[in-house]
Amino acid sequence: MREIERYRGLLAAGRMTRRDFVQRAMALGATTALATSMAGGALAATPKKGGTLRLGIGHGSTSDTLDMAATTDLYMQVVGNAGYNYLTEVSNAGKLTPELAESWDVSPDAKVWTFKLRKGVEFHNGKTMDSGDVIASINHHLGEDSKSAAKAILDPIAEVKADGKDTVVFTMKTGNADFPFILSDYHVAIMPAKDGKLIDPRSGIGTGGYTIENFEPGVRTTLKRNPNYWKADRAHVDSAEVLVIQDTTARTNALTTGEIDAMDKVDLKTAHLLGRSKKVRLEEVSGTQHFTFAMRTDTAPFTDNHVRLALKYAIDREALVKTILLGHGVIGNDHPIGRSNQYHADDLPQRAYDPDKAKFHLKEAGLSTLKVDLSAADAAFAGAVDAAVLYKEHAAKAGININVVREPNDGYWSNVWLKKPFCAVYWGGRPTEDWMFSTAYADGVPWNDTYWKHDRFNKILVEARGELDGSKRRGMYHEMQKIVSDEGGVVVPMFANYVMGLSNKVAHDKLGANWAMDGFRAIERWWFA
Amino acid sequence: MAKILKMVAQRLALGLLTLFAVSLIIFLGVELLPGDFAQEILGQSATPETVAAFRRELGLDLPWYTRYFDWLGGIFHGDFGKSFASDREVSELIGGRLLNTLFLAAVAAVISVPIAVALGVLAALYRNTLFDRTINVFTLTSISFPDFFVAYILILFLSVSWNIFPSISNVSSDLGFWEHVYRVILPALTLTLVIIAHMMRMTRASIINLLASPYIEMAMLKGISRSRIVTHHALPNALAPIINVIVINLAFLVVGVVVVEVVFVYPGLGQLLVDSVAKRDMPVVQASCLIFAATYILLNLTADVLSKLTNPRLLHPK
Amino acid sequence: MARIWKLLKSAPPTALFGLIVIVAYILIAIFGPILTPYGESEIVGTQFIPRGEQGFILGTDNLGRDMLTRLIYGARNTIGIAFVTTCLAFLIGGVLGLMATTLGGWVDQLLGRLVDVLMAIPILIFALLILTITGTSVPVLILVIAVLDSTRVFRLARAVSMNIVVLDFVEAARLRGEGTSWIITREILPNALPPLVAEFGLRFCFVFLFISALSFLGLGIQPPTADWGSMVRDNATLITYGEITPLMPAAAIALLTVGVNFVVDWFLHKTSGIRDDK
Amino acid sequence: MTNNGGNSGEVLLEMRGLRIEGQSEDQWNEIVHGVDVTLRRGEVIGLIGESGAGKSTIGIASMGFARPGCRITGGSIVFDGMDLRVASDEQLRKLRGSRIAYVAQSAAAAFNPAHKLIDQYSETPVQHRVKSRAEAEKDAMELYRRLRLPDPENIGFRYPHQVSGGQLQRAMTAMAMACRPDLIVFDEPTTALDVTTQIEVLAAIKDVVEEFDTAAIYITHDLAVVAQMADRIMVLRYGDLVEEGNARDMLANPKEDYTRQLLAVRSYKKEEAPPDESPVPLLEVRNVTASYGGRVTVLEDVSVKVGRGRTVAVVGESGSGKSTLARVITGLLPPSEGAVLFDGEELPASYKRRSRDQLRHAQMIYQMPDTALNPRQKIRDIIGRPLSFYLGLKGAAREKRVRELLAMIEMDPDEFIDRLPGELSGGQKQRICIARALAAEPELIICDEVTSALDQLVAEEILKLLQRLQDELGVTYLFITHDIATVKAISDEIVVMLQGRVVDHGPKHDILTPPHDPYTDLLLSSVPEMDPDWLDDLLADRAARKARGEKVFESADQ
Repeated sequence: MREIERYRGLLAAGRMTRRDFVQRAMALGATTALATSMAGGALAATPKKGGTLRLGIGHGSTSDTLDMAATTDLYMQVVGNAGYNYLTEVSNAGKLTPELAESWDVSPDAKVWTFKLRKGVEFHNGKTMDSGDVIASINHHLGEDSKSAAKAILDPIAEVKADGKDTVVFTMKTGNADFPFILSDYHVAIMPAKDGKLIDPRSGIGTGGYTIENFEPGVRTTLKRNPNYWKADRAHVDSAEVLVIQDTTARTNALTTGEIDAMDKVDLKTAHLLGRSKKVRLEEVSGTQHFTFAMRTDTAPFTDNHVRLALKYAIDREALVKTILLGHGVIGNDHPIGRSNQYHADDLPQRAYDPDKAKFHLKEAGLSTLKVDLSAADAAFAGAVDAAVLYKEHAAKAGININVVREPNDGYWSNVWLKKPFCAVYWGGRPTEDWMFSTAYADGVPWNDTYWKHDRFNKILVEARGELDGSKRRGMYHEMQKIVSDEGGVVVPMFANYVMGLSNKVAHDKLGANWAMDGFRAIERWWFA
Repeated sequence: MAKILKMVAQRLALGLLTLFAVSLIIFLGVELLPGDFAQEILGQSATPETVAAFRRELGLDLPWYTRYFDWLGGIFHGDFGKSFASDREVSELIGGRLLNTLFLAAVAAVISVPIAVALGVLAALYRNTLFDRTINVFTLTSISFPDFFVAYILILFLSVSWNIFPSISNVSSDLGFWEHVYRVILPALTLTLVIIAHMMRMTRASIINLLASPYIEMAMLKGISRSRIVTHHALPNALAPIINVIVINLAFLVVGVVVVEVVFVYPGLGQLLVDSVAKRDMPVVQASCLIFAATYILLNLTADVLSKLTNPRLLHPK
Repeated sequence: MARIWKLLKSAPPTALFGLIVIVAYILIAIFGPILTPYGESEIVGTQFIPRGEQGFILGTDNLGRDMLTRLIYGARNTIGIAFVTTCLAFLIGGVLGLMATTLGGWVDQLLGRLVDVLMAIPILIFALLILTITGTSVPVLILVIAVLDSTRVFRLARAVSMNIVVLDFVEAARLRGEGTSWIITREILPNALPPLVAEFGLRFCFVFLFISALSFLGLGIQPPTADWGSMVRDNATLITYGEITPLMPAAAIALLTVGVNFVVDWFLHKTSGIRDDK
Repeated sequence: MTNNGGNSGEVLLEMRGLRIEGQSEDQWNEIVHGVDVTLRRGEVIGLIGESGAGKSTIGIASMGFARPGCRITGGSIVFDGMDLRVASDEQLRKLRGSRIAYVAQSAAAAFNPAHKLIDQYSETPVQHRVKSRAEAEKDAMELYRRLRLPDPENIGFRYPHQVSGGQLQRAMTAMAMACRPDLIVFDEPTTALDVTTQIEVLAAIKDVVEEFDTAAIYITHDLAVVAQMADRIMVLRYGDLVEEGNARDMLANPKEDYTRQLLAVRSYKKEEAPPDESPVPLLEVRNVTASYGGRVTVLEDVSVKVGRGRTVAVVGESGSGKSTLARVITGLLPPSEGAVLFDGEELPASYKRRSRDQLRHAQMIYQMPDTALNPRQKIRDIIGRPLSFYLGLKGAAREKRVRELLAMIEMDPDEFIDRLPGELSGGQKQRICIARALAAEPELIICDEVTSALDQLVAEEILKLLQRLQDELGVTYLFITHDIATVKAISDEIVVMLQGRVVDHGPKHDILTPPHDPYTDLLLSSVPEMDPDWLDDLLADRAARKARGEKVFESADQ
């Protein structure tokens, strides 16, 4: 089955056709029906116009606002991607494509980025988008008092200025080859400047395919097609309704009874049952979402790489994918780069469950047994506690005694993560290698949850950022993945698929794998068959 | 009448005092929550700077008593403050939700109260018959199920299998009245099943209790028909306990529906409160709790007044 | 023994049913570890083995743990915790309620007001609030529910003992010069016991359901401890597909509460005629 | 009402071999064992007996009715040619209220508190379609007037709680009369009333029954009352007929022992104790004024002295404050003014501040032995507690003393020491209460209506026991009672109370011998006597005195 998982990854990442997948899966013994359902639903057909798309999202809260700077979960991400546009967009094939920016140029040191803006794009309020709006939208995330979650990723911007109405020039503090990727981040929505200076972040006015008609935080958002939308081949449905349905059962019921047309976060335990329904189909993509067990490399016994390796060999990744993700995911290789990423190191040998090797490394570390506390809570990721319990069972065979400490869900991110020496962590992942590494693996960054410090790694990281040659970068990122895998403080047992449930009435092109719900873009990309 | 007015005034004053105590308890409760509220709202993406900025903006750097009395002062001017999390007026946040909750409670009450009282009367009238026993077993069973279980069973049959009612109560203010009712019918039925047993049994018990009283025997020996005895002699005297149990259950309908709201994704006050507790959105928690407490107090007061009004001794003093 | 036998023979079928259920549950709870083939959270096979296959009578769950084992341990944990909680609630509420009536005056007033305030705050919300403050652990769970529930016990204990405290034998004890503790423990308590015992049954059911509601909201007994409430929650989605086995815990909850309710119903009829109050 | 007596007239009601079973502890036991009752038109029959005799059950069976927990299992009930045992529910319903009516013991409980008197009156005729509502109301006022209710035009528009007990009982008699039934069942209609009120109700019932020539079954435990009302008397005991006969004949010449006992019940008199010579009385209540909650004054300037070794009876009707006096003495109700002195020494006002010894010296026995004993304690513990509490007795010594006390109250220690109060009869319970009081070795025992909840024969036994104990132990009694017979039987001195004041007091002989204080006179003269003509004579006498312009103290119930 491992092969099939791998093919699914490839299919999802757009590197294999659906037909190839089905053929290969069948060659591996899967039935046609299984293979077809694994491949996901309707790929490519001519989009039709009309209808109301109703989405049930398992996130959202009464404290949500239309300010994308404060957005943390899928609900506002989906709403935001319908209402707003960004300078760049990650396409469903995982490629960076222009959106409000028509094109861009970069200086050889990757420090100065010049963006040409699309002309004649109108905001919902009728104003025509220009460089002033872009600068105001960027500035919303910068500055002393900004509460924006994007503050950290936009921090390398030294200066942003207009070059006429249709050109914006960014000057970076250090070179960054991936900067256009960063501008596709869901926080960095382009909104109209007020009085030419600031934006009104809660106005909900953007250039997106849909205008926000009614916004009830924690309940629903209704959206209506923007008649002046500049994209001709997008925004097929007339209107959309995005409902907050936190309860999995309620969401599933709503989908099966036709109350909604699509949902995210399918309950994995019952996914096979949902798949049986004639009116509903499962869709899944494998992206960058991954779960980790982070060891603080500054704290004994994790200071010793042999101990870390012992723990890495002492986990049965296949079992975890099978049990925790119920097969809806792929195994990880102890680094955070997903298969859909541009520079994923396919050639890096997969680390397997090997109690003997674990024992060996334990011995190398001068230990005969090892006893460690592993903190977990389901707030880390769904099934984290179960995963920890499984890990405990696996590690026991290698003479490692893992004591699973159940932490309270509430306050997990403030009290456990970054504090406890060994804990379960969820990562949504990042679209680029640099972004991912510099968020959590570079020395001294706030979210370096392994407190890991590796000179060679840090050196290549900076170099690769400023390197514009793709093949050179590939080599660098491969090396970094190997370093993290062999010497890092993180156990990455699995990458979880985004598993969605769709009504058979809903059609779409290939699904974007970068985020859930077609890279957040379900509303403007999907249509009714 | 003056006596009753005096009692109402006294109870209202006491109620206000209770509300004050409730607000203080809740305030201190939230104050003791570990972790920072700003941190909680910003989630995983919080950095020390953003947290600090947020705290400053919300005035969380002030001592708790200053904030409490500021807040309390605002209440007296009808100002419930602004939500920490969404920066919206609390009253605006709560208003629509409260209406939804009351609407659901009203629909559930309209279904359950008449059925409960009628069943209770019938069971009392035909007590120890098969009918009585069946009703008894049925109601006992229905209160024994966890409410989410009842809800799911209802969804399974009435929504998934037969597709009569929607499985989620997706309501908005622009719906017509009957459409609104239609969409809340499943949660209302769930609540009905949960509370009906209690009301029905109480009605039955009160009436049976009364049926043993000398004036019922007297009425029987006067040759009054069974039905007239129940409606004319037992029911008027059983009103006080029945009203009491109805009110207790109404209070439950308003404040105890969190689980049902979650299952049916109904945008009521309960869900808001649960969200706000998790987010430590203190102004919303405070205001919702005050509303719940006020509802409870007012309903109890109503029950007391109604019991007094149905008691001829108090209505017609010597 | 003969008296008990006679009593049982006079019990209605519903009460007998309830008694059998309760006894069975207690036995299962006590002898759980002997009855179960596996450990509480031991993974014994692949996940979701169907009922009856590979020797798993009820199949295995999402982690490959034996459902039957989990169910039996669930009885232990859920019943045990609900029982301890109810006992604690009765200890607190009962003692304070009896003190309020026996001492009367300002003690009664103060406790009465305090309970009024606590009761005005919806119990589920209050529990959520406190459990979020302290984090969910079994002792905290027990303490929180017990304290909240004790307000209801207080009310009942007070109401019941109110009727007893005015009786002549209590007055006789007072006039004899007996102290408060004697009056509470020897004079009032034995006579307040029947309604309190009945209430114990009802409150036990309530606590039981309440814990499962909390579990449903994610704040009850936490995994990997087997608990029926969270087992229902974990498998709730299956209801949509008409799958029965994972709903066994819900049936187990319902069966026990039905049983207790039946017995309490009968008990109330036996002792004090009719009383029906939540 | 003797005009229609005797054996003339047509038979209205005939019950033959009536058997009734009652349910206790899920078992059916026969409580009436084949009783025959024959009643002719216009005849009044008295059913008399102690509790458990089945008199009320039989009376109510004449309507074809059995209370919940009872069932008629044998015999026939034929009313005016109709067999009520085979009649349908609907036939019975039509009969009840219209042809056979019922007057209950407690009118306060038997009137529905939610409706006005006249509404309840009208219900019967209107529901039975005998009269229209307007006719019924007019008729009601007429009957109210005949039953000598005050303000007959308006009293019907009051609610039951707005009307006094005696008036309610008469209103209920009026209600029973509403359809002019052939037969009325009076079920102890005056038992719950004060003695002075009872006279009025008895007279009213007697008048109206005679006037409409209604047949009646009059149920009571008081032979003297039934003597006034009935043409014929049936004495019942344990569900069997003991003796039946013409009222006058039976009173003059009872045939059965049991009937003779009942007749003799009021004849017990103790020998008067020698006066107390000591200058300081054992107990002195000095100018006590007391109120509940500082509002309603229930005792006003009351002074009572109780000499050592004597029995002082405090007598009064309900509301006289006699029980409040007991509460003041025991310290349960601290007086607002005045003091209680024990052996010349002032006691703290509240029992809470009295010393253990002070508490020990004054013990109390209660009216209701059912509630005075903790139902969850065994006799050994009930009697043993004061022994260990006051006297520090333990183990074998305590056991021995408990047994002595049981023997003293004439109960077999081996049989009773391990029992619970629920396994005792009413009289036995009261004996245990006495033993408990004695266990404290008190000097004073306050007896609060100790016999009023007991059957007459049992009550007499208790009085004799108390007297014997006084003779043996020299204990002093303060007797609180409403029953003149008890006062006559046991007291050395009498204190008469009315509305919170002492209106008369002195040695028994002085009080009971004319001339009386007017209220004492009313009280004494109102006690029914066995003479069937007593009521008629008394009423005639009172009317005559009124006509002469003498001041006659009247019951508050008028």
